[in-house]
Amino acid sequence: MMPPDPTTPGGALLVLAILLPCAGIILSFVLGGRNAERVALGLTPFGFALACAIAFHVASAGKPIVYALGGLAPPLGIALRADGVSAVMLVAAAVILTAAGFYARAKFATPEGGPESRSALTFWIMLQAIWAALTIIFVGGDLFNLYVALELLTFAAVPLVCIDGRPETLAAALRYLLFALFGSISYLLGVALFYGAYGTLDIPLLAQRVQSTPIVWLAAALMTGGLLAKTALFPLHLWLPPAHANAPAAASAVLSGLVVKGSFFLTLRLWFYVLPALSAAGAANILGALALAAIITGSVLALRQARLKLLIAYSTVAQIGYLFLVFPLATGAHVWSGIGWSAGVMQILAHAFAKAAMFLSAGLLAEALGHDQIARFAGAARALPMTFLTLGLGGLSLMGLPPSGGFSAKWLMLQASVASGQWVWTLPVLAGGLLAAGYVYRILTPALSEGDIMLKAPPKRSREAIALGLALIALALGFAPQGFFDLLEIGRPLAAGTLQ
Amino acid sequence: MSPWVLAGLVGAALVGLGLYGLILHPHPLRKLLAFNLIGSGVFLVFGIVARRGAAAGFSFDPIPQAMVITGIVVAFAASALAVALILRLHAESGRVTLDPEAWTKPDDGAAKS
Amino acid sequence: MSVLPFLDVALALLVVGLAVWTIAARDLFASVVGYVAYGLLLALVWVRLYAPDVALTEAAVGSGVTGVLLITAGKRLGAARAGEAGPSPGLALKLFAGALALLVAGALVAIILILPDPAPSLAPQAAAAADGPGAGLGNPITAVLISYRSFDTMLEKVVLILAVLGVWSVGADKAWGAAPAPLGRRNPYGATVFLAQMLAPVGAVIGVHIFWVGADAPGGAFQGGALLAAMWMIAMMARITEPPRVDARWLRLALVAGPAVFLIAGLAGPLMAGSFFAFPHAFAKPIILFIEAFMLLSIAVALPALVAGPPNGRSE
Amino acid sequence: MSHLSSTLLVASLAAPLALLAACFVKNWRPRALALQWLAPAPGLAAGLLGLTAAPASFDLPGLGFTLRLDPPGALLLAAASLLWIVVTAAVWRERAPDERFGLSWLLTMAGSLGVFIAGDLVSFYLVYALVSIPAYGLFAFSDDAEKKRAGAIYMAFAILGEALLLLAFAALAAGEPHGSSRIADMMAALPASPWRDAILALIVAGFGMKMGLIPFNGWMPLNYAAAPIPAAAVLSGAGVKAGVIGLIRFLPLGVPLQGWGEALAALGFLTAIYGVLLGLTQQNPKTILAYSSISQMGVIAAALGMALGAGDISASGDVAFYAANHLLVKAALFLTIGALAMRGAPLGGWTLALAATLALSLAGLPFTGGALAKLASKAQFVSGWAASLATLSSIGTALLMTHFVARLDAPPPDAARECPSALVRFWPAVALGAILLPWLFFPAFGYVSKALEIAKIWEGLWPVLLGVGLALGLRRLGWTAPRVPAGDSIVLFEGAFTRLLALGPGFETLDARLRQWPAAGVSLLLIVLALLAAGVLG
Repeated sequence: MMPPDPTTPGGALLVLAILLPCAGIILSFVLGGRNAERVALGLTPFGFALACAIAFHVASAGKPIVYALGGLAPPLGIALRADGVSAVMLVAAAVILTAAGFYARAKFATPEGGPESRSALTFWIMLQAIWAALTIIFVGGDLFNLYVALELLTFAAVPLVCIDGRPETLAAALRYLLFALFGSISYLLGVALFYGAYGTLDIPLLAQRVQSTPIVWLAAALMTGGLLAKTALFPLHLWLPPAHANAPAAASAVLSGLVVKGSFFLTLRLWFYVLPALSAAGAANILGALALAAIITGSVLALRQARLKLLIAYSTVAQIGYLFLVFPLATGAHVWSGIGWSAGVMQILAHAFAKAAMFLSAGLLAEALGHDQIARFAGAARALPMTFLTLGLGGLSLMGLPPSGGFSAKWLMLQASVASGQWVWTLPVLAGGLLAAGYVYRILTPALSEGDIMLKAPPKRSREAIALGLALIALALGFAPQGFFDLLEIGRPLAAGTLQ
Repeated sequence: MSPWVLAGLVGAALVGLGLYGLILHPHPLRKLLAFNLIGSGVFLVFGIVARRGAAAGFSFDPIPQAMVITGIVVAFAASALAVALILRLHAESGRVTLDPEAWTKPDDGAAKS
Repeated sequence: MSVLPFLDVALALLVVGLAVWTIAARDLFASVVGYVAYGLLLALVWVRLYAPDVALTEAAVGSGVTGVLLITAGKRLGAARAGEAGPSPGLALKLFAGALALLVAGALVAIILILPDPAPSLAPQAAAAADGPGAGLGNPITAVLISYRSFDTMLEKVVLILAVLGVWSVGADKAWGAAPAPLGRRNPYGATVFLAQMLAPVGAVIGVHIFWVGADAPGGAFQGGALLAAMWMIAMMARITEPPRVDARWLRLALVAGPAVFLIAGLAGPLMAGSFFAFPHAFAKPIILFIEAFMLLSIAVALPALVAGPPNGRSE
Repeated sequence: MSHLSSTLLVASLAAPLALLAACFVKNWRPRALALQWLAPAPGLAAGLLGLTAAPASFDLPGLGFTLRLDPPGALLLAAASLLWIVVTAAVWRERAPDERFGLSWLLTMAGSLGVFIAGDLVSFYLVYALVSIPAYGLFAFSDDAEKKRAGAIYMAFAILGEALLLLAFAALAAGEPHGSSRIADMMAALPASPWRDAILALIVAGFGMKMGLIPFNGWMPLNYAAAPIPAAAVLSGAGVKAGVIGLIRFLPLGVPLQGWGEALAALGFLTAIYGVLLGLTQQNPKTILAYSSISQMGVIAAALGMALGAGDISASGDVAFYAANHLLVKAALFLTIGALAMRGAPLGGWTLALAATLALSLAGLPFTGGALAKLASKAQFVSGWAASLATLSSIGTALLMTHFVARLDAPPPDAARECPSALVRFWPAVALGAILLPWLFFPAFGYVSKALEIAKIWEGLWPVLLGVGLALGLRRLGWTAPRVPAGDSIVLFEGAFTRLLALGPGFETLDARLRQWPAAGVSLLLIVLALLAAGVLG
């Protein structure tokens, strides 16, 4: 007896959203040369349109949209599901990837009739691969399928780290790859145990079946550990600063803004969608404690970096910590857990846009000045006002000053901490904001002081505009209307409303 | 003792050994070997799950077995990528260390472009 | 009581022993050799777990192709000087890490022993579906891979493309487009050449056979493709043929053939059978074989490409 | 709310923001910055209209923002708008400052006007951040080490204050049962909130930092000494009042809170006396004015503390009037430093008389606006000890202001250059305006005739006379106060901060250790085992 096909209207969009970048990869690889860039950039509007269409469908239906591949319902088949968070993440990823792509044209363009180059082909294909992998991660409904997507993401990200071929980037890429493999094998072992326990890997089916047994806890622990390794949550961040600081700017923006969010998203899926029925306060507090350590250590280390890109990379370590505060703040079915949930998603988005904008600006800065030593920035703000405006606006969001997405996230986090009586989590939120102010101040003050500066080449206005656009989105998130937060609630298990 | 229990013990032993090697061996190629050991241990767990799932005339549950096949191919691809990186790193620098301090150069961090 | 349990225990001890060797060997190369032997024995374990398809894959990919990859790498790295990769960790750390690894392994054993009984299984659903989407396939594994969970399989093929590109991308800029370094020595041993000349054609035939019977018996595109790949690699090691240039159009087409055909078939699903990645009952088997044929090609090309490594500007 | 006043209310925030938006177009930027003196005009009109109107709110559709105008806010809005118009027009008339300064000016102005009308938590926080943070750009972009130091310290306090307030506001929002974000609703729910004490502590500390209450007073003298005179005028006049309106808005004045009220009053009086004493040790007239501000903010905090203890909701109007008077007078005093420095001639005659009158207005000299302010604050200081302390602070202020006038002879070297020449020419008008304008506003809050009663005049006069006499006497005796570095206790904060910095290398070592592969691998296993244990045992 087969369960009925759960496909909903609009579900086909999910398949198309995945297959589009996959087709792009294949085409780029075969056609090669300049065509890889043409395909990659040419597909961006379609990818963006699909993401928007999915978001529209989810919002208008008020419930997740589903597609059962091959007409086979889970557990035998694989289902794709997009709920509110998926939809929002899809759109965010589409915007950032498109921005990174157009920004990167200056560096990875192949001249008309020129020979195919290693770095260009790699960049354009891996960019699309990241798009494909993230799309699957955001809408995948099967834990093994998500494993393949995670690997896809890693395989796309690693070559970007070492795309310029210097030995230190190769070492960074190797360290990243090996630790990510450590993480994925841990995840896969957890998947095996889930299958052994319940005979399915479909997320909603598992959610119905799981009980608090040692098998489930071991599986969850292994999967979480693996995902934390891939997300670089402190103290598993060994690979992140060198990898993100050494990659080309467009790649760093995608790696810091989106790629780490992929594995984080799966951590959310695991605890809030597979295991919502379990009382996971202990695990949530462990993750919260790691988050606290990440925020403090990452921010302090960011304060102490001499190079701008390393500073931004360490800031990512800290901001990843903020992401994990969602676990103690949104676990369970309370009125406040909805606030915590909104805070977590807002933090993902705000950091994605702000950090991408900052890395892109840092890239422009490094190209214009020939270095990214903060101590030698004197006078740079006058020479590159738009770039520093972007850095400042991105920094505004990181500090959590209004109006910005970062402010909204912190605001909601503080509310959830207070409402849940967990005042301890206000400490990292506030301390992190203060320290972030410190490192943003460290970037801007030397730049705003007087000094003569020789630009190697002024940055192109269009590239500056792309970075500024992302920073403005990070700011605009601060004005997100109630409807946006309602969208995030669509499909969230144990949403407070459904409990009462 | 049924065979799958034995396989389970082997699988767990492989995972344990691999973890030990992956954490402690400084050489990246040895780490990669250890990763593959863990991998085969994990695949054995899938194998046990498949074997225990024998039903409906099948002597195994085909789903986990199919996953293992996919997993083996992905693990191989990962190994190939890691080997390529190790060899290139060795060729470029003569070293293969993953020690983060070994790669911090006193340069000005000039972005190569 | 048959002798099998004793054989099982002996096999298990041997496998674990080789794993210990792989981890404990002082010399890098000895460790690599130990791992290759381990992979072969592991294939036997899979046979004992009633997993002939996995056994074939493990033997061909897990041991065979991985073995060539690792041995080549081990050789190229040469004798690793002690401490080259950094200092060996201290005793306290060793003990601590060992204890933690033991704890994890112990937890895993405990959990495996209490896996639920009767075990949950999708075998009944798979059997029921054999009349439907997986129509006409006697090998349930193939049905799962190409039909029920075809999406995983297609993604995995995309992963292979990315891995190939990733491997290529670590090459030098100026070498781009050229061929990878040859796999074998300049003057291959006579035995290698002889083996290649004898084995490769036979192996290739067997590979195609494994693929062809894979629809109904153990085997399929993976196993067949891996065998074909191995044969090509033997020929390359004997210098009968050389790795192709990375910008060769035929190579790129062959690499993407499998996923491309799969993707097109998946996209055509709504027209043929009302759903993406669904195949019409009547034609399921021929369509699946058609897809598999291209996957065979892609695997047979991708695995050697991964082993051969990035393009290398120098001729030797 | 009438159509006109709601339009004006929106316009008072929209006008500066529209100019800000225009600054994004490069070609429009110089024009937009030059026109910003007009931006506070709607605020002035709205404030004047709101002086006598009933409190009213206006929700901005779509954004979820609420604007609210009540007489205390209206008075401060009107006074601040006037100040911004005068100073801005004078500064830009002379010659356009560079764009960095101009943008900081515009942003600070927008925030400074916004705090008086923001009606919900989030928009209040937003405009509060605007009035605090961009002000950095008004004085700190410099190679001068002391200005850099002042900038860093200012920023540290501003951000720290923001953080405390953010937590307070989040707790307020979490405690509001109906999901409203209006400040008025929050205040209604606060007395019953389970986190009432924590919130009040955060509110007092957060706004106290802005007002320079001890022990957070150290940034203010450094800031005002570093800022050019026009910037010091608007910051000391309008900027600091963001803290005052913050306390007015966020203290639950309608409900008696005995312990809290007395604590705040004690803190306020302590600050008032402390400011006077430390001010006497200073030589730079700008720094003296800063300490006078600290002292005056202490008086305001004390008045609010008394009102909080008594549950007196009407105090907000009185306090706002006191603050508005200080707003005008303090700004005019800063301009006085510049104007007199530019004249160069030794102080004497009517110039001296005008400057002294202006200065003593702060001490409540009869017939000045200060007398009215004192009358307004009297209502709070009814009990014996509070009245005595208030009188003591008046004497102190007169003493300090006499010291200030005496030090006008030795202005800081840049004073003449910093002050726009238009202000020098119109200085007498400015000073007279600051002395007399409060008389125009006062009828909205009390009876002017009361200030003209003989008893009241004497009551106002004798502390001033005593203070001035004391100052002159001490001068005659040749007594000089010990020299205390500007910012007094700030060195302790700086020391603590330096010690905090010393922790940095420790973090670096920790990070380097944890980023070793074996450490990371072990951490991963530990995390897995911990999660397992938490699940199985928990």
